[in-house]
Amino acid sequence: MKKLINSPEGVVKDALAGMAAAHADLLRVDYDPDIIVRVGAPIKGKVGVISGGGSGHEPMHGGFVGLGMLDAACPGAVFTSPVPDQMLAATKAVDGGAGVLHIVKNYTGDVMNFEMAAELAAAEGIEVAVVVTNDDVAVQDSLYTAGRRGVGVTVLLEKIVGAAAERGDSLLEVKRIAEKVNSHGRSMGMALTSCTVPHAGKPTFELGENEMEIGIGIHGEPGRKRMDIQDAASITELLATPILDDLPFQSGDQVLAFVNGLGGTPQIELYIVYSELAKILEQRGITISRNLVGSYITSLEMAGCSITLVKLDDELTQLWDAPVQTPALRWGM
Amino acid sequence: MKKLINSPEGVVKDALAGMAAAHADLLRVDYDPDIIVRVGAPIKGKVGVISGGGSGHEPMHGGFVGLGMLDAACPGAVFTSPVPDQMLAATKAVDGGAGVLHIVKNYTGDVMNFEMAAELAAAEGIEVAVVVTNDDVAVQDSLYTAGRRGVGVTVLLEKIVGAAAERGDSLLEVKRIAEKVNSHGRSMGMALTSCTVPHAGKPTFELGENEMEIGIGIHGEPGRKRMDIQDAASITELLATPILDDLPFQSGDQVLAFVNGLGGTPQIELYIVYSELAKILEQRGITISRNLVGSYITSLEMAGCSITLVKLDDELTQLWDAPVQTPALRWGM
Amino acid sequence: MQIAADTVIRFIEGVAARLKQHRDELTQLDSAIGDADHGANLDRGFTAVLAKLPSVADKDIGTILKTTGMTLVSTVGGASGPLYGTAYMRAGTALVDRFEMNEHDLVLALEAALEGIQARGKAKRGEKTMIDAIAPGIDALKAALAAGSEPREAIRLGLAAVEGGVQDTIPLLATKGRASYLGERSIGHQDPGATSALFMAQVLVETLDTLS
Amino acid sequence: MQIAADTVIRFIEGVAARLKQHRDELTQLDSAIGDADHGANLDRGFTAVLAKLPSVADKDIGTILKTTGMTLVSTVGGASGPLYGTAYMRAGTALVDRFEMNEHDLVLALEAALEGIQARGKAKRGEKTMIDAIAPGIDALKAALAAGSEPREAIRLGLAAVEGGVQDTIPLLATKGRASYLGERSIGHQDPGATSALFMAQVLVETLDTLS
Ligand SMILES: Nc1ncnc2c1ncn2[C@@H]1O[C@H](COP(=O)(O)OP(=O)(O)O)[C@@H](O)[C@H]1O
Ligand SMILES: Nc1ncnc2c1ncn2[C@@H]1O[C@H](COP(=O)(O)OP(=O)(O)O)[C@@H](O)[C@H]1O
Ligand SMILES: [Mg+2]
Ligand SMILES: [Mg+2]
Ligand SMILES: [Mg+2]
Ligand SMILES: [Mg+2]
Repeated sequence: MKKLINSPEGVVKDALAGMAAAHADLLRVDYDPDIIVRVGAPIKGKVGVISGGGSGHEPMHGGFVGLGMLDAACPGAVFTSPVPDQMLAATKAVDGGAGVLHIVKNYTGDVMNFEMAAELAAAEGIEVAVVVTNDDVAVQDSLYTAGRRGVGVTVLLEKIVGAAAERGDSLLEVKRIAEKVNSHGRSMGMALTSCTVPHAGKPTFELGENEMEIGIGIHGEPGRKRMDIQDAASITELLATPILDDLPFQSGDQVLAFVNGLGGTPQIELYIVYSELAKILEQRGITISRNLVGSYITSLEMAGCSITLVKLDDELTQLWDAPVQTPALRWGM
Repeated sequence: MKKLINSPEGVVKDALAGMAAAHADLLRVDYDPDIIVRVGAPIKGKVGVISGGGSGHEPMHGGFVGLGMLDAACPGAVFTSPVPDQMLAATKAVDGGAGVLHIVKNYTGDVMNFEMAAELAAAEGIEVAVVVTNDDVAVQDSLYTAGRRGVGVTVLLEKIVGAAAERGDSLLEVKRIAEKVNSHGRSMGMALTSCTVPHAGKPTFELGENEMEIGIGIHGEPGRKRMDIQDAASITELLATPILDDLPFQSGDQVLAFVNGLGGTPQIELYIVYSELAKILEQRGITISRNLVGSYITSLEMAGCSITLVKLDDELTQLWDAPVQTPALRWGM
Repeated sequence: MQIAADTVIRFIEGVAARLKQHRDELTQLDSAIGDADHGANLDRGFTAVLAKLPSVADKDIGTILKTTGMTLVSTVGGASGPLYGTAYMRAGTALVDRFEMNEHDLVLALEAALEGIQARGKAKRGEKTMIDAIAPGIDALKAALAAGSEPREAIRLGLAAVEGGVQDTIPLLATKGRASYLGERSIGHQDPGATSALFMAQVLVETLDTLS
Repeated sequence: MQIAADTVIRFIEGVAARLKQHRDELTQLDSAIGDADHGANLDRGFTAVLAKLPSVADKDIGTILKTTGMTLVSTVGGASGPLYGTAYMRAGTALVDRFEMNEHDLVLALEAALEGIQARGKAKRGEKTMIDAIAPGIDALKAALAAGSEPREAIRLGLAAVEGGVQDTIPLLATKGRASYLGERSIGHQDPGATSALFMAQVLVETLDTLS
């Protein structure tokens, strides 16, 4: 295992120390329980927005703490949901009296740990609302399973919902918008290589010289199928088609298109995928009215990409365009 | 070779198409010769600032085209200096009558191609000034050699100098500031893995399971020495010490600290390196007054990092803080 | 059979040691159908529990188990943190203020633990989770006691059923937890959570075997 | 020896084919002490030159060579683009308006080419570059002609000197170009640019050999 780390045990704390040192203007880091909190939190009268999840997906979530996005983030161990103590501490740290939204990615562990935290927060008299993202079309959705995973939509949702909270929307309203983004968004990913969990010390799965995994998640979980590698146009088609068929997206739709790198894929390749995606959407009469191309929800050093599409209307577009000032996303100010 | 590309031949054009599609609000792409030009260029009375180099270092340079940074970028083939036709076309496209600055990284090919372009531009009556960055302390500098390479300082210089041009500084003044940034900056990098040039199809060099290269450039050139891998603290020390000794940086200095990923290294590891760097500088009494942590000057999918330090004074700090709006760097507006 | 509070402490110490020893094995199993953290998760949790044990050394069994559960909840994370955490907390609630218990109390505590896991995780048998190890074990233990087996013998039969349950997870298609994302590809792999439950059961039997 | 414009065309076509054929070999050499693009660079450039050749098919040697050089400058990039581009342009300038040349003109053109490379790249002999292949070749060719050798023989002696020069780059420490960044580690590797110069020299000799 070759990584720029001091020890598998130290990864999360050391990275948090780096974030704290680099972004003191935007956020502070508390330890035990570990949380990343926006400077100036809690903001009186503003709905607090928090999220969290295992580490290893940076910049998500800590890199999205700041004006117009998250008020706090809870980083778990690598690929491990944070513990309720973290979400409780974050909830308290950002509660400005208007309630707190928990943005949870749909994984059994995340859902349960956030649930316990919400119970504890409620017991302390803080109003908590929850949105669970579940946008990954690689996973079959059913009442009898754990359901679809939350992936790329989470990033876009945190931005949009953060803007709603920033302009003063109520908790009910913020939750409505969160649910709208989630229901309007779908994602799918693929990997060219596995990642290596620091504690495990070796790749989670082995891929042949010529193979790729389709339908991968963001935790190095193996995907739905393994195939021979193809060119960028074919791979983009493989990812975009199930997304477009699932919602379904239709001719005339405006979308926010997000091409995401998984951590080990350079920007030049993401632009190639974006170019192919733009062609596919144009053929279907779908307009990309906003886009994001970069590595924002990653899986350690995994090479690969994911595509996320969110159907936009005026409300969501306006919230997407609103100012944001975080380590990883910054515009409008 | 596993990459998200359509073909080795198509890499640069396909990525340019993606950039053009994703960033139509900031830039346009012209083909044959390939250049990326800021929307609204040329700006009358403003010094034009252009740069260029081989592709494979994204977001550098194309991702830095926009308000407050570059007016145009010239992308060569992967790891190959662009041709004079590109720099000539870019120079003409951005010349607003106040002259054009060429930012050139010190590589034989880049220097010669930019030189030929400057001769051609001069023949067409455009005033051109040149700054050559050469900040890589891994390379011994001497009158009798090709000299030090230009690496990380280039990114910071483009931002600072772009701000000077944006506020209306003259070509002479812009060039003075450019030379100041270059002379105040030093870098050094290391690799955990090689990269694979698309045309070559296999890794430029082979590193053992347990090895790293110290003093690597950004073109997959082998470094100065190969060593057993060490922890992040030791690696940071190995990179920072020669930088700090070279200028030399001194107790009481304020610096802009830049921890850069080489393309295949995720953000979580860069923050760990940044945390170690902050400790080392603190021990030496050097204050990090500004920082940048991310993958901005890359070497395809190479895993590894580089560290750049630029000594700041009020002038440079103010220019660093000035608004910038490009695909890759954006703040202040 | 009389089980005292210090036996429970030894059981928990034993679990911590056993899980540390098998950490990489659990992580390996979790690599195949999960995210390669189950071993690290439980090791981190039980290491924290070990540090807490001195503070409950002279407390009742309920307090010991509840402290264990709360510490797991606060340090493990992931799916197994809330599940095992709830399990130990519920078992503790079933044994509140008790400094000694017998085999029937043990059954009640194990049933409470399983109910806690099911309440938290909403899974039932046959979904390829730790439940598929724990539930058959409790069934076998209860059946043996009802049939008049010696406690020690009944507990060994319970362990055999846990072992069988773990084996039986291999052909199952996962429908809960992270392994469910693999669909058909989850078939043919042993569930990591069921395996960690087996380690706990082994330590339980071994600890009780040392009682005179 | 009379060399006509169409022979020059055939020479350039031959160079394009030879470089394409040895593309990966050049890239391999450039991987060891550079950035793994020398083969791709020259192949891209000479492929573009091939496309331009029809437009100068009936032109003088100077125009053919200058067009070749300008096309290389416009399509190769890197270090080799300006260097080979300048070389061909200077050779063309030395042969402007000529539809035929002899071995002495060839020497003048080669000298002009080398001067162009040195003016552009500021390197001298012994720095582990293409100069270390070209310069000894020109020296040997001139010496042989001065000593009264037949042109064909002199040219072959020149080629042998180029081959020797390429071999001699192996033990050199690079002080110019990208290989210089390796310091001592550049020692022991053959220079890619010297090798591509050798391919051009081989094609030159082979093309002239076909002349009756
Ligand atoms: N809903 C559930 N009910 C019961 N057990 C579950 C459930 N979901 C997952 N598990 C158990 O948790 C184990 C995985 O734990 P762990 O790897 O620590 O968490 P995570 O899946 O969050 O990484 C699985 O092997 C399975 O036995
Ligand atoms: N200053 C120089 N003078 C002469 N030849 C040089 C010089 N610098 C580099 N070269 C030649 O160029 C070759 C490399 O060409 P190429 O790989 O195409 O360019 P780059 O080094 O820019 O990638 C070297 O092998 C060397 O022979
Ligand atoms: Mg996990
Ligand atoms: Mg090159
Ligand atoms: Mg797991
Ligand atoms: Mg090269």
